[in-house]
Amino acid sequence: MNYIVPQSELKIVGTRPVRPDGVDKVTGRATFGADMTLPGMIWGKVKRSPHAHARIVSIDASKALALPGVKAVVTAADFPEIANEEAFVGEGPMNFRDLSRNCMARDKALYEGHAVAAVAATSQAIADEAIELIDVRYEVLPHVIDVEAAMAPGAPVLHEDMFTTGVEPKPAKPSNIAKRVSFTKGDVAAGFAEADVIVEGRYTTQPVHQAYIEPHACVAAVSADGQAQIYSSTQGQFMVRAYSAKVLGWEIANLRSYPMEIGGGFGGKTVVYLEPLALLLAQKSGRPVKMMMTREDVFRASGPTSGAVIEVKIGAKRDGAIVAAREVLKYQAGAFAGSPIGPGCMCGLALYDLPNVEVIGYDVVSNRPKVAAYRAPGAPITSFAIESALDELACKLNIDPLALREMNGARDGTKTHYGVTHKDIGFLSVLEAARSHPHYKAPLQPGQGRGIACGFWFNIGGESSGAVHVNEDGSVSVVSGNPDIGGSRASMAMMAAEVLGVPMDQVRPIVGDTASIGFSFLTGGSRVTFATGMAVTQAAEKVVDQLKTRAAQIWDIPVDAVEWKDGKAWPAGLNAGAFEPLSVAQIALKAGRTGGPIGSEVSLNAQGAGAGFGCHICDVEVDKETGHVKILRYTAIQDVGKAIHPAYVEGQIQGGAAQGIGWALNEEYIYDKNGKLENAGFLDYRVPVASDLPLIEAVMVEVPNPRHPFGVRGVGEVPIVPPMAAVANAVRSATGLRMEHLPISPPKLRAAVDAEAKAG
Amino acid sequence: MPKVVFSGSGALRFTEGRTELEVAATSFRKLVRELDARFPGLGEQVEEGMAVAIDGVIYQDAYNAPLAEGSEIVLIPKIGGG
Amino acid sequence: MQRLNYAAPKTVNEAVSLLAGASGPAKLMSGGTDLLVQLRSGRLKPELIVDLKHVPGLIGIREEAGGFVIGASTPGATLEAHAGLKAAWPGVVEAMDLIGSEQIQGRASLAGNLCNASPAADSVPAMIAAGAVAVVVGAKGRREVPVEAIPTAPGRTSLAKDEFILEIRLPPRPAHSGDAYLRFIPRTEMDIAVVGCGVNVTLDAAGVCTAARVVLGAVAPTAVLVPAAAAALIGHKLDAATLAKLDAAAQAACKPITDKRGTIEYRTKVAGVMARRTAAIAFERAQGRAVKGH
Amino acid sequence: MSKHHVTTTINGEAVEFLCETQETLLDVLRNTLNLTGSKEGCASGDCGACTVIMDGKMVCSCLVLGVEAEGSSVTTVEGIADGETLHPVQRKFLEHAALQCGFCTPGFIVATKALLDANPNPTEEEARYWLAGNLCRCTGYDKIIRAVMDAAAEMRGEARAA
Repeated sequence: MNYIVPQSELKIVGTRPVRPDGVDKVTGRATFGADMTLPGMIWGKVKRSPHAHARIVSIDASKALALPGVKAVVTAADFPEIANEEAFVGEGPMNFRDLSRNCMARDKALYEGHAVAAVAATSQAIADEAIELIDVRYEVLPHVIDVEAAMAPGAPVLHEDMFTTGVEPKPAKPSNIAKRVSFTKGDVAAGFAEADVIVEGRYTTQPVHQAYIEPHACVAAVSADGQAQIYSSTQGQFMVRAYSAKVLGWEIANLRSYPMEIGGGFGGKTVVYLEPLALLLAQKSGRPVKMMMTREDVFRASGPTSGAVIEVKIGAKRDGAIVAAREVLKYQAGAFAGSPIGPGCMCGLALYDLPNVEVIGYDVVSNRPKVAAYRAPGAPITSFAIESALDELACKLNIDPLALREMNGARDGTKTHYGVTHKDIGFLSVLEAARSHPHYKAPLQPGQGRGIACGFWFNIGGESSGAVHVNEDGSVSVVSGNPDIGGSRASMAMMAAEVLGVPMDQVRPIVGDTASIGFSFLTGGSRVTFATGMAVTQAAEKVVDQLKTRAAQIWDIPVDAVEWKDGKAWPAGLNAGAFEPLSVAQIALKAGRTGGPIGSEVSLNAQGAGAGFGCHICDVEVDKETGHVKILRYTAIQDVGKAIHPAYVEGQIQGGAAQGIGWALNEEYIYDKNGKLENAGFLDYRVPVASDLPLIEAVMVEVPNPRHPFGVRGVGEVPIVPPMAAVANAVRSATGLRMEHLPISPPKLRAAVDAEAKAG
Repeated sequence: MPKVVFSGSGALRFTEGRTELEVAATSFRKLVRELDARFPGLGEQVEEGMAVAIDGVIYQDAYNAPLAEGSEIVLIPKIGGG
Repeated sequence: MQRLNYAAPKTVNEAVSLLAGASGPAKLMSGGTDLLVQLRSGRLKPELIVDLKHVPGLIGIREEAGGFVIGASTPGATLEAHAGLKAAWPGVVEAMDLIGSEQIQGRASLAGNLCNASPAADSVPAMIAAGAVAVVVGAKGRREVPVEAIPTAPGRTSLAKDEFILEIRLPPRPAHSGDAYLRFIPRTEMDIAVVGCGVNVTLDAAGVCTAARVVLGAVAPTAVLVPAAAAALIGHKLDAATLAKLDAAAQAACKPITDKRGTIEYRTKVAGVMARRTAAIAFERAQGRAVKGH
Repeated sequence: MSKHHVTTTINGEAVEFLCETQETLLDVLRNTLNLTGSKEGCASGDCGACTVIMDGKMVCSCLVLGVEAEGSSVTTVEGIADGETLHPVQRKFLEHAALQCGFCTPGFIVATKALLDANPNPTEEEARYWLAGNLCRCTGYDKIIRAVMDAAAEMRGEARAA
């Protein structure tokens, strides 16, 4: 069934109802991970390494265990040793040895804040005291923080068994370069030889944290027979179950994982940190255990995304046609391999129709927390470099930056450098919307500047389950397997209500635990409204079929003589008008007599998520004396496919843009010379506050994705891709200064102003 | 026959420099087995770490995806997301 | 486990004897906005917290002999709401108001900000510029101390173990005078000052400066009174040449450090910028024009 | 010295509790009184998720000792609605989709109520500065500010603003 065509007939999809979980969230009743309490519960805390890189010589917990109130201590010795291989558990590839060692350091602590032990005690104060009493002896090792320093010969090596993959012959010596990846299209040397104009740049970005306001938290309980429950704030209850079971060596069936309300994730809650520790402490102590990260723990030991060095070279003809592009990307992975270098290599240039491309990427470990996914992982970094370089090219060619993108922009049939041919994309529609937006033509005052930049993200589908049940009174329950991180319960209920033809408030959506609904890949990659929405839509369609069958039984007519319209069964064909239509409630009343409960669960693996494109327009005012950049006006235009709940689509776009503005101007990880993080808190890790930002206008361009019943494309990732370059290009427009290094913090910008003045 | 395009180093390191290959396969699963037979290790690489685009549509998991005469199949790194 | 005790004395004498009699380290609390953060981080491990807010006179603002007397624990929100104080000493009130969020303003106080002894404390340069005096009480009685003599180094004050600040006194306002405080932060709110500057000037009828105090924050271990910057102003109107001299004098007085919030070079240059901008506001106010500070 | 015995008023009800000195008001609200609407996002006064109104002043409950609540009157997010009837600020947050994950929302609701009690007709800039101590990572603040301005207009008895 396809609902795209009769758009005008949509009654619920595309409207802006109050979200079903809203009242609990404005009254303080919503239950997040840290709000959970179980009878007999005690408190777990983590002891963390004070060193960036150190061999763990010994851990003596005897004094802690002797402290009254301490119920259990765990260290790496309590976890099974896991082989160094990527395993497949339905969540995609994951190196569980690395995951295990990230949850609890074994042999070596690889970054400041790396967990080395955990305790459970009857009060938080006792647990804190016990942490102090655990005696860990370290042999401090030389450390390395920055990506190019980590790649240099002679750098301290984190993993003696890391030999760069993707290079021939296989290196003889271990290094911090986990892998090299590359993509080529055409002949890049020949392309540059034809170019009239070439721009080159070396861009750097700093690691930034997802900075969700809710710190990680969970409560675990384990029965004597090994059956366990875990309640946590996570982007995937099935991920928590699978990862925890793997790290602990437990059977998945023994673990039931409950998703609590989640206070933001943005990719940062797609792995486990505390859950395996809490489960083990609960098992050892025989008591339910609650664990919460402090804000400092969150910064030191979870997230962030990669910092990177990106070298870009782009060549074009005089008229603006790009003939060649070369990009080298060096991404920090943190302490274990696995930066988003793959998408990094693909996304930056995916927006353009380019004949000759070479992209080389490196995944590099150093003594920092292991990176986690963060909105369009890898894409914002590469796009900062590419979109800045394109701005330089536009300046050099004296071409309008939007025109340069219009001329070279990808369209249906464009073959990307990674081989995929674009299909059903809306990039040119987005550019057209940008050109016709009043913002693009609005006058600027002296000292102000305007920048534009674009962004791309694949969006993903994947495994999802959704169930629709008609209750005895005709109300409808919708169960999905995906934590609701930004309003997905509303969109699930809306799609189900649309298919059923019933009012939204007749549908109650919930997020099921791992025993209540079929497997669902985690909430991430902007996949839930697309993939889980597809499962819910299909389940609702099956329910409609059942309702028609039941009505046919009640009327004693053939089922193909029943029509479903406006939430009611209608006799059709020869029987038209013969019976009064039956509502869902009327059919539900007779469910027992017509075959039993009415409901359906659909599990699927959704393919064909439509890619998304965005174009952002940013105006700034620069105080050249202080280097302060004020964002004056911001417009974010994006192809959203079909907006199910437009207000929450706008919210995704506005929120992504705001995070990108933070990334552009102030957010960064700052380390001291000992490899210790100096700004592990919201005071000095400076996310945008309300007074930093203007209203952010979100413009939704709707180019439906033909592979989704309502035309949905993922929307949450794209909006964080363009802002860094949009801001940098606006600063360039205001000052003439090309800021190649993020963040564009006041000291850096003032130094650039002074350097230019000095150079004359 | 469907045509497989090897664009990135993820696949190219198995294919001895080949960038394209025509494979007589009617489903993606058959294609993976065929590839693994031709280039040992590539099948596992595709299964564990790669997504696939068939005529421009990206599939994260595509065992059952039908392949048509002339389909273009591109192997790319698997994509996650925030 | 070491138990942390708490006392909320009801009189000055009770507070002094609690402090004098404490067997271990004791900490005074007004709003607690710095203290609680330091307790939680483990940076401070006192055995006793003495909550001063219940001591009579510690909260409240009164006018006395043409000046203002501000109870040491009076929260910023109360200063902000006091029209008379705001009209007379807008720089001091604005400096206090810049500390943290509205939530912090519900608790944080001038004396707390002073005794936390952060070099970047916003209210301190403004108080010093204003010529504010701290009334200190202790076992040996009562003494009046210029505000600039309270902090001695980051996190350290000149107060004895049994002493605390009872109130802050702001002097009477001469005619044709005005004050201002500006700071530079990377965001628009919620940051610690990278550089702060308080300026207090008196002009003659012609607009020529007759008296000035210029104070910089966050560019040295404590807030610094810069007589050379004041000298650049005295005898002049605020013309371009005067501003240039003021800028140079402010920069010359800086002895900053490079840290996560700014570099030596940046802080020094921005100190000059802040001095110019703050002086401009103070001069406007001294000439009777209401000017928005920050 | 044993635990402190504290008598206070929370959301209009007389409440007694025991606490250690180092327990914050937020700890007491969440762990002792099961009022988990106030959230801990930073425990350093930087995020505002724990905002409550104490004796008429908006404060971060993570920066108040539980023992300081003696004799005071505290309003938490649980006390903003009038029984089943949502406060206009709560209603406007819902209507404007001014929340995504909802974790910062209790702090914003309390802070917005305090703003409109103090200043019924704030400019957008005043609202943004008043709320600068409340971090939201999901929304980019746009819809929050629209909800605040609309709630203010409604509470002033004006027609819908935006």
